[in-house]
Amino acid sequence: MIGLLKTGAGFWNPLVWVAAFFVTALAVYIIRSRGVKKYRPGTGQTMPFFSGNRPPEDGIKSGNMYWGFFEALKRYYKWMKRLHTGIVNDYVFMFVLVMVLLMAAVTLGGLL
Amino acid sequence: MKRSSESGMSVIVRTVTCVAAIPVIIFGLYVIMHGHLTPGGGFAGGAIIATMTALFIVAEGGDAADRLGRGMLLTAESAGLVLFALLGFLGLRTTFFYNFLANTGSIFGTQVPFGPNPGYLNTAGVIPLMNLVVGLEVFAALSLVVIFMFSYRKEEQ
Amino acid sequence: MSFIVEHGPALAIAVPLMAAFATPLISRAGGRLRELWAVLCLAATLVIVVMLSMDVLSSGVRVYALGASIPSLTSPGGFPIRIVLEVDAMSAMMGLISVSIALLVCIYSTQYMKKYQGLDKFYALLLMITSAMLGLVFTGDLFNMFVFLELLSVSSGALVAFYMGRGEPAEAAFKYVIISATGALMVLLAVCFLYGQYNLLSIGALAGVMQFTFLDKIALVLLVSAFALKCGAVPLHMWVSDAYGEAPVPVTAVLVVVSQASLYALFRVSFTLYGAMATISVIGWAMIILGILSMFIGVTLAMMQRDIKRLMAYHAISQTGYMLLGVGVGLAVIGDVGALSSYGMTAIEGGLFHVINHAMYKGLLFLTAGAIIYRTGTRDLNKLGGLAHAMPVTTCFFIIGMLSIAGLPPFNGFSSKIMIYESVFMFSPVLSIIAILVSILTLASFVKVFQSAFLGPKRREYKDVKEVPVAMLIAMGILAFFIILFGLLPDLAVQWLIEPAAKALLNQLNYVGVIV
Amino acid sequence: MISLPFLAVMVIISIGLSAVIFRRNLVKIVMGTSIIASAINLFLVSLGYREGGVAPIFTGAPRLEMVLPTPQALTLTSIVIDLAVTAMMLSFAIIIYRHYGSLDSRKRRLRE
Repeated sequence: MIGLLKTGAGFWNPLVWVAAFFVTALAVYIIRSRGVKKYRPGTGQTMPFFSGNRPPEDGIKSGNMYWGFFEALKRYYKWMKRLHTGIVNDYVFMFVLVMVLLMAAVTLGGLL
Repeated sequence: MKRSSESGMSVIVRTVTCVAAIPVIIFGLYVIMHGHLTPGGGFAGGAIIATMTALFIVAEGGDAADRLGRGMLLTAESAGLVLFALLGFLGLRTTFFYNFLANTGSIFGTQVPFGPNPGYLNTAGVIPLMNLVVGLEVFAALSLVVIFMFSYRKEEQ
Repeated sequence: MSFIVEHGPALAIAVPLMAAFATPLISRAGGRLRELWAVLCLAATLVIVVMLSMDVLSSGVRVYALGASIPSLTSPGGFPIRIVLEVDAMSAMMGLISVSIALLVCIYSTQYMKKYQGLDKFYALLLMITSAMLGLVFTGDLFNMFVFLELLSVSSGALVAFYMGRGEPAEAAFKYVIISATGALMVLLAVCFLYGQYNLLSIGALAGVMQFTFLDKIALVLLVSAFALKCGAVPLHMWVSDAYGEAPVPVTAVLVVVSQASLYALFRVSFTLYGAMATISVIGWAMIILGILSMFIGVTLAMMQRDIKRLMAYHAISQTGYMLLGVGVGLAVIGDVGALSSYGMTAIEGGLFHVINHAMYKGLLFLTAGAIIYRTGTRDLNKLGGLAHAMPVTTCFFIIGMLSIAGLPPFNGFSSKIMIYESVFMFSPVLSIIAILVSILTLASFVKVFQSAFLGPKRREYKDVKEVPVAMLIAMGILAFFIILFGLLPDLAVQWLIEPAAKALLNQLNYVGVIV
Repeated sequence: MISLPFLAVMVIISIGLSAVIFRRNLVKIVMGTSIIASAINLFLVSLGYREGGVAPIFTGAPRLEMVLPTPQALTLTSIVIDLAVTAMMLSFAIIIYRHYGSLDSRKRRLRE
């Protein structure tokens, strides 16, 4: 069968998926066309929903997004910023460190 | 201090540079041409000749870097590289980089006699030709490196 | 026809190299001619590589001894002394992807780079990168690998610093070249260790006589860490964001493939050269750990970026993690025949399939980022907005790339990711869950890019923005077409390209047998 | 296997690596990579050396013992590559100095 990809545990067939997608899209379209007809552009109905307030004038900036995510992982990001110094010496130091760790791993792996 | 960087060094240094130029270039050419017989070759010889460019700029001052013909050097660099690759392509009838001139009797094509010898120049096929074009390329490229580095220094002042 | 196939390995390297050397001379005759020359030479290289790959896939490994009296004479007098090029299915796959991306990028840059000075050097270096990539993936000789690695870092380092008007590109290039030089010197040191013991340089011959002494293990560590450095695995990734972020956009798209070529070298060394070592699974585990770290740290750092190119650079790191994870799982179980046949093989295939897919969708995403920069002149996501009104086609291409990198069906990213997920799940469920989580975070961060660059009302400062020129659209369109094609027919790609490549990696004796 | 040249090579490589990791001046970092390259070249040449061997260019050699030619070819190649890389790194250092007026690697600009 064309498009059938065996993945060891199961399979994946994009063509079947596309067919299913179109069937679902058709169903969605039918359900949507039976919906309420009171939609009017230009009124409050088309305003973006923004926590009950008017959205800011020039749109939402990318810096505003995922605030909660960054707030929750604040300590992780602080640590990451400390590691990423941008100094070329540290880059080479990391390289030497990885070499040493890998050497230790390979030597220990040989003993076990 | 300012004098040495702008308008070059003293008359003695400049004269000696001019005198030294001839033996240095001849020695460089010797190293290039004998690349297949003695240690050295295209890279070493080209670098020796390019030393002369650096010496010239140091002696004559930063302005001299602008007086050297960059366009010609750029052409020489590319031409050397293209000729080198072309020599590789010419061997394609058998394999890439095949030494198609060796032992054919034509130019650089004499067979090397067995045993110790004083070194026959007319041997080794395409290798001397490659040394020649590589020498041209290395001379031009290293001269350009020196020239461009000097011109940076000048703009900064 | 048979002439080209017979001399294919050498021609594929020599044609772009020759073209690179001739570019400064040809550009004297005019800019248009130079661009035509570069595109035509890359197209010719692509034709050569395609013909060579078809031959390799149908009739097995092809060797080429440079300067020999017949191309297949690799060991005159029974001693493998010649410089040998060796192309198996894995090399052919990597060669195909490198040349195709280079060609598309060249078409793209005929428009994108038009307004800059010094284009003869740009095209010469682009061709030289292509040649060096092909050399790296086609070579059968460890020292040659070092030479091509250095050629690669010199030529791409020079291109990273192409914008000389500012200081940041030079700084990024300085870091890149220092890092690459140190890594390549470690490769050379490893080559010294191996040569000192066996007096051999050819990979195939070395693999045949390898004793796995302590010095060999040091050499393995040096090689693996140097190639991991070059492919940008965390914690050796810091140069990636600098170099990718500051390079011109077409160069960035090529740099992605350059990292893939180093990834190839990593796989080649650990599978073909050291595949018979008893403790090779340690390296497999090291790859898994590097992969997991790359995936997670790459994507979390990408989420906080404001510069669109740095963001995509961190995603490149994160996607490299998937390939390392997939192939690492295969390498970790290489001694266990049952595990290898039940999921190890699929994991390797998934990792290699992801290499191809990554090159395509990452190339597309960088090119769309280039389209944004070309029209608006800024890389800052906070300043962008509302571009979908003016650039609908670019927006479509961006959506395709975004869905593909996030692993949403039916695009190609999903096909390779599901192979990785399912096979890694049988190895260790936790790793698979992390991989799925990283996919979600990838989607989240690209939604952020999409929202802030394309959605929203039309901005006043971008009212003159138009769709990008045709040459750029063609390059992006071809990539988008192949993304959808590989997404809809993944089985054909796996059957014709990936499975032979994975088998070539695993079947060490095939590679060795041709040399000795 | 372990003899004086090899120990010397390892010491020189460590000196070069420590220069790359701990020196702040960009030119000194470049010097560090050059030192590593020279050490590896020394390693290659000492690998090919055979006690009492003759140069490998004779057709009717007085003795059969010859110095290995391959490492010398490798050394030449690696010297050429090192020259190109060093010239390039120094050019970048020049550009950085022109733009920032400093060669300190810790006065960093790119980070995170």
